[in-house]
Amino acid sequence: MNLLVLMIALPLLTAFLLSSINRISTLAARWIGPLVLLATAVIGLSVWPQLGAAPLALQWGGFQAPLGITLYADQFALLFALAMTIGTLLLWPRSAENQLRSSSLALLLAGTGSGLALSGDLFNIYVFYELMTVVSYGLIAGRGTSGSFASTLRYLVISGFGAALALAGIALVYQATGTLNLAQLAQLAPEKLNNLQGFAAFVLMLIGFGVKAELFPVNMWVPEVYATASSRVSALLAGVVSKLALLIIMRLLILVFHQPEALTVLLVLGILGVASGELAAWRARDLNRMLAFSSIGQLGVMFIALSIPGNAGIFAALAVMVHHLFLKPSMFLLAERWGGSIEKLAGAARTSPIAAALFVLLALSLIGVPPLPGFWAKLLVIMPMLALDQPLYYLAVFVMLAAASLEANYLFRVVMKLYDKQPAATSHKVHATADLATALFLGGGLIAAVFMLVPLADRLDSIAAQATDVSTYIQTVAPQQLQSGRVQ
Amino acid sequence: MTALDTLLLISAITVGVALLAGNWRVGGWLVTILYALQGAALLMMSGLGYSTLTVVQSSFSIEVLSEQLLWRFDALSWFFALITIGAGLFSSWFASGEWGERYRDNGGSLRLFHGALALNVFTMLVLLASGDLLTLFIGWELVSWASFLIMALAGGKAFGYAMRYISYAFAGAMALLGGLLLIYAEVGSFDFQSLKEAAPQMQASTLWLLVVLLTSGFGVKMAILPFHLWQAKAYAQTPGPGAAFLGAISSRMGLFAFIVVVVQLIGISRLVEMEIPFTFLDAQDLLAWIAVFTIIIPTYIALRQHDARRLLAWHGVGQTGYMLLGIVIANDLGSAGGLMHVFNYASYQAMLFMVVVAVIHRTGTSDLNKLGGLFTRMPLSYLAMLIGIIGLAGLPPMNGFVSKWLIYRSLIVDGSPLLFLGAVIGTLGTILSVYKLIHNIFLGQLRVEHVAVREAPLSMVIPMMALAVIVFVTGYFPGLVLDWTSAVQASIGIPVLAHHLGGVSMKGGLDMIWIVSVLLIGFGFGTLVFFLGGRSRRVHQLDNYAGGHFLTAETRYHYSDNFYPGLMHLIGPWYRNSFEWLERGVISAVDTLSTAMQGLYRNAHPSYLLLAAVVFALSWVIV
Amino acid sequence: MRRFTAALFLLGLGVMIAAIYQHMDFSNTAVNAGQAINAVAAEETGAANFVTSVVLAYRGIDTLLELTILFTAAMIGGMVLGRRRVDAPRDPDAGFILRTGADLLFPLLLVVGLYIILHGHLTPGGGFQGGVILASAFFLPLLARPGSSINQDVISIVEGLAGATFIIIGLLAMFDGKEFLTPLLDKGELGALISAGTLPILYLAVGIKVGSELAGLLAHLAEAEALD
Amino acid sequence: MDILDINIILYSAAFGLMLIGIGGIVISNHLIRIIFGIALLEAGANLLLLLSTYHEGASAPIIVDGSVPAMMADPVPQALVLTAIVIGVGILALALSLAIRVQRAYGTLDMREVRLKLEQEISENAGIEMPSSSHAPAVTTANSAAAQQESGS
Amino acid sequence: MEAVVLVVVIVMLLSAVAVMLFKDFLAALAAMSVVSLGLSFLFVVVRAPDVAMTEAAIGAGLSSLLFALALRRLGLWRSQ
Repeated sequence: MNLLVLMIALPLLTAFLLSSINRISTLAARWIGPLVLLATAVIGLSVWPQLGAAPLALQWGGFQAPLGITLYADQFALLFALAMTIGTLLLWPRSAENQLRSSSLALLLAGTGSGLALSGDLFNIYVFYELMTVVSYGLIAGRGTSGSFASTLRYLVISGFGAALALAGIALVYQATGTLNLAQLAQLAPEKLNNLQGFAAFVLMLIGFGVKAELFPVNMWVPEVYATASSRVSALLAGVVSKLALLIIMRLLILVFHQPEALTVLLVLGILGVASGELAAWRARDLNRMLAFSSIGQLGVMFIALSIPGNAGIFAALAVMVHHLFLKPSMFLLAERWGGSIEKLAGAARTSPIAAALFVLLALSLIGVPPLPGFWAKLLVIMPMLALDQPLYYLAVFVMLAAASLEANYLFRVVMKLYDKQPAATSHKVHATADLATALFLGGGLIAAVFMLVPLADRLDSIAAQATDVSTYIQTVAPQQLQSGRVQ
Repeated sequence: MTALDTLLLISAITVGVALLAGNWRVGGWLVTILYALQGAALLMMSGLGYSTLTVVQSSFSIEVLSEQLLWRFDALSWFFALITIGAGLFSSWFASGEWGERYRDNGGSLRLFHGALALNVFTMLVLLASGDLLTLFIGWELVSWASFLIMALAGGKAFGYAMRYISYAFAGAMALLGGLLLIYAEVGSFDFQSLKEAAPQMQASTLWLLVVLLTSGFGVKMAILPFHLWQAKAYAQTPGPGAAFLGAISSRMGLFAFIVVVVQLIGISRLVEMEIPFTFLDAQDLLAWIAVFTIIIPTYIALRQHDARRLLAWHGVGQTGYMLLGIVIANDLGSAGGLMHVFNYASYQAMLFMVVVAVIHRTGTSDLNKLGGLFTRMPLSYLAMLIGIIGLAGLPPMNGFVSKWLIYRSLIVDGSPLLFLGAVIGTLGTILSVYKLIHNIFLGQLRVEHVAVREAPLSMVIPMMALAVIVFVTGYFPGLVLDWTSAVQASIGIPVLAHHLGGVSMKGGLDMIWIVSVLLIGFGFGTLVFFLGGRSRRVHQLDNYAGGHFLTAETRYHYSDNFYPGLMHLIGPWYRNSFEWLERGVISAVDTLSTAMQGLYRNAHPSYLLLAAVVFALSWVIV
Repeated sequence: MRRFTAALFLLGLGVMIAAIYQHMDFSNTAVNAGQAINAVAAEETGAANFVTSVVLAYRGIDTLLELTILFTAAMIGGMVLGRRRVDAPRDPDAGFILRTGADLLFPLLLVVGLYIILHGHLTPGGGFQGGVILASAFFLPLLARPGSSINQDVISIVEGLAGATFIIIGLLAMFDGKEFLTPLLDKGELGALISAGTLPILYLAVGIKVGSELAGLLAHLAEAEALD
Repeated sequence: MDILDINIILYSAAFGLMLIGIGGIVISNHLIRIIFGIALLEAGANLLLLLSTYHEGASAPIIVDGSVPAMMADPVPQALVLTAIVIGVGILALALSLAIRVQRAYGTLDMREVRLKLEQEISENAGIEMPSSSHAPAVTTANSAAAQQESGS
Repeated sequence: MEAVVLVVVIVMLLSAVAVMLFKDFLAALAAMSVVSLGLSFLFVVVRAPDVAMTEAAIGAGLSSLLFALALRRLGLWRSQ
């Protein structure tokens, strides 16, 4: 028995009961959500140190792995589970009329996200992923405008398509191995999945789980959704949820799919993502869509990082992910009041100097100006790629560097507008205190990271090492050996 | 705590003080004093400038990615730091007096101005102190963004130019990053020493890639062709003394990094080995020709400018070519000339900008077509400009002559008559355009609206005069600077120039003491004749006649617009703005691509993408 | 052009699938987790229907999540479609026969639904199938009498409580010192109605939850005429 | 391979459904048809999942009257498909409700028109004119603005 | 047995194509139900009675009902 389960169960329970609680006390219904998330965050944090020494495997329902469903907690998974919980807490949706529904959705998102990160079973991951998708539909459509409905529908079509493909991928995996437990798959994969069928399964799952991770061909929803959803929701989706989808792909890559072709696919799609996203952002004329396109580019960088074989790739991807985890939500929070045409932002720095300064900081870190964390993350990605000495990786480096120059250009176009001496005709909205405080908190995290670079890198390195340690994974879960219909 | 620590600490404190106290009346002076203190700290390390010390370490270092990042000064850093701090000192001094008050009254933030200036100095010192490739890049980026800050201060139009600068600079920085990381991939370390050891074994193809990447990276900051477009306008729009500072030293950082990585670590001898196929050129020749075109084209662009600041800024681009040329030639004469030119150029360029800013301060314009005849109103400024343009044109007795002489001489010794010819054509253009500058501002007809103009305030005149003294003294005794350049040559491993206080000791050498003394005697004699023999009558400046008719002050007889019509008739068709076209071409190409991508995300039917995906997947299935 | 692209695309897809097809091994041996479950499920859960064992015990968390998906979908459906306005025009009445039929069918469907749910651990069927029948039982009167409507508030509370029951049963196991969602209570005799511990209770919760959610969704869709 | 091999037939059904579904999603423009396509794709995937451990001659995984059959079908994929079907219906309902709303707002279910209207709405809310699909050069970018002001000479 | 399965599969696939091709949405919906029922039959063939029941109840029944209600609301109930 371990309390870690509560990180998933408690938010779900609260979400179920929220409408009953609302009957009893509106005040309680308003506050119980954040309180529960706080409690789960505390649970997660209390488990954190003990996972450093050895990861933890739990069995839902107490059935022996591979029969039951495994919950595998290492620091890698817990990091993102905590990011999801705390991120939801920070970005708690605040809408006046739909408070009850959006609270339930936020709770569900937090619980699901944690579960997704911690899950150790392929189909379970799929179900968590689907639930998270449905919850995001709710959050996006919660804005209530016709645009948000239409973009949700477009998102749903792409997602539904991807999910079905992922399901087919799972079918192929199960057909080849007869198990869904990731640890056992890791045992069987070299023998049974190192073929065309395994590769096909990988591509199908990549498309399926790539929808949320803004993978290139299935990310057409991104600009519309981030432009129509409320900024807090965009912040959650772009900042945290996309990372969870990426985490699944990382897990699959580490444990199950070892084909070199898989890495090439990731690399090519990553390059295309970076190129298309950053190029499209160059001409974006409203802040929300500019951030959306740039988020596609950033996720592309993560895919490129993932395509680096070995520990270095996971480490690099992790660094970029954590950096983005802080940065993107903060930017979207600033876009909350600055959404709309960039032209109209002229002179906004006068009315909100702190927000403008924060935007500059974030922009600098995003494009990778030393000594800000973004630079080091980028360095970690590029360095191992050059060492590989392969043409495609050189191309990736070139695209990344060129994309950074584009990024510098378009982001500083915004900065220039902010500090323009002739203010726009319309008056600027000032950020809500809560938004600005959250954004500042995240931005402060970035600055703090500058001073803790070395310990931070060491920590991330050890997390990456733990994540890539396949044999520990297998030993911790210790699935029974299966033989011809009988358990040994 | 080493001397370098002290220097960097004082510099950091300067930034803080400038940001805190910049708006006070005494703030500027306080900052100026701090610059002087930085200079003192630099002098504590003066052993570097005279080859008695080889390196000064900073006790501060951090470990990142299992790389020990460290900072240290050697003779090269010291030499550039001297110029940097000097430029900072004089600019800040200039800004502290009346100029600053006017700036503040016009709504500018002095706090930001001083802060940005101090930040520039600080970041440059950090860059100069870099002890490995990674710190070099960090310093590089810091310098880029600090200059961006000071360029953007003026707002309005300056934003556009600063934006253009940062687009160029960041793209350059990315090329540089690519180059540095490529080195890391090849060498396995960011250490200077390991690169130096590995460079001789590198493959020619890798080396070519490296040289292209690094030269483009450094070249953007130096504004060599074809990356020169950003510089002049951005510098011209920088507020007053900021322009003087940037013009004097900022783009020299590119040269510094170029010297460190390409000359010192990779080595010019490696460049000579890299031949360009199907031609008789090698990489060194290529760089030299780039340098020559960087001299010629911007100088002739400067000739057509009618804004004094822009004219000077375009010269800044051109003069970079001389420095690069000298350093690429890399014999004892050439490198000494190139390095000395950095010092010389900084001294007179800062001064010239200050004069122009002083003129703007008094008259409100820097448009060469709206000025004239200020000689009687601002005599000291006139003197400063005269000294400055003599230096800029490279004529004796000023210091510019010495460095240009060294560079010409090195080209002759090196046996490159065509390069020499190019350099001379450039000098010709320089002389023509600086004459335009001084003529249109100080000579000719005084405008009615400028009759009441007075000499610039002391806070401006004193730094100008001080710089003028430096220009003259280092021209008289070039050995003062040659001592430092020799130390630099020794530290970067180039043959050391044999020199003495008056100049170069070699056959057919140069002795400025002798030349200048002769000139001074001749000049003194002429003065004597003028004052003793002449019987001139003083007339009022506006007392002019033409063809027997009195010319009223309103009559425009001053010949300023459409300068050099004959020459322009001859060379006018050569001005084609090809590089502007190129730049616009690149931008519209990116624009088109961007539109296409947006269209992809907005309109494209998923089938096209899936088709691509399937074809992509099929290639695996079949292969 | 579009037709051509589409044809090309489908052709490519077909070739790809054919290639995968070629590589697939259909004669798979019985080495899989399912067979292992078949071997031990009867002892471990006490349910005769092994699918039920898997759905509720071995993969109970999947089922919980699936319920949550339905819950969320119903909630979002309600949010998207909104409430019917009071003064909105109504469909004409369905007429006597359908009304009477619906009245007669209602108890029948209710009984059948509950039967299928409660026998889920013994025979094919269970919470999902029974839940659908329950939903149709509650939805039919709505079709027959367009004037009436289902109380969405009650539905949301019922489905919430049903889901909560599922989780609370899971949490009870934790108080017992076992893992979350471990089946409790006596396993009973294999094949008997009262057997398999908490599984029938869980299935009942599932059935009620599925029924109420689907009924809510259907009602929303049927009523969606007059929103705004 | 024997064309009448039951494995081949069943797999063909699964892949065929998926292929038709994907084709429908990709080729159709009408939203309802796209939703149909997703449903077909899901059905195909479900069948594929269920087939993954299919054996001829196995019996259903239910113990009737206490007798354990020699070979039972794998219950795991069955449970998975059960889950997947229910998930599918939830998402289907959601898609249909959204479709109703979208049609009410935009008056159309043609994806191309919906995209266009959506784009218009976003642009309007942002306060920018709708970006035209013609490749007009952007005159607002700072660089070209700088380039256009007095070109250097 | 194989022959029956083959026929069902062919009918099912043809209906699936018909779903995509029928102009009339009502007919398409009917074809969709046919697909579901065929699928349900195949589930029985592969010894999955639970799934078959679910597919019949949810795929053929409930989904069709949902589609029908939605089509009515969308005004696509009658052929255009």
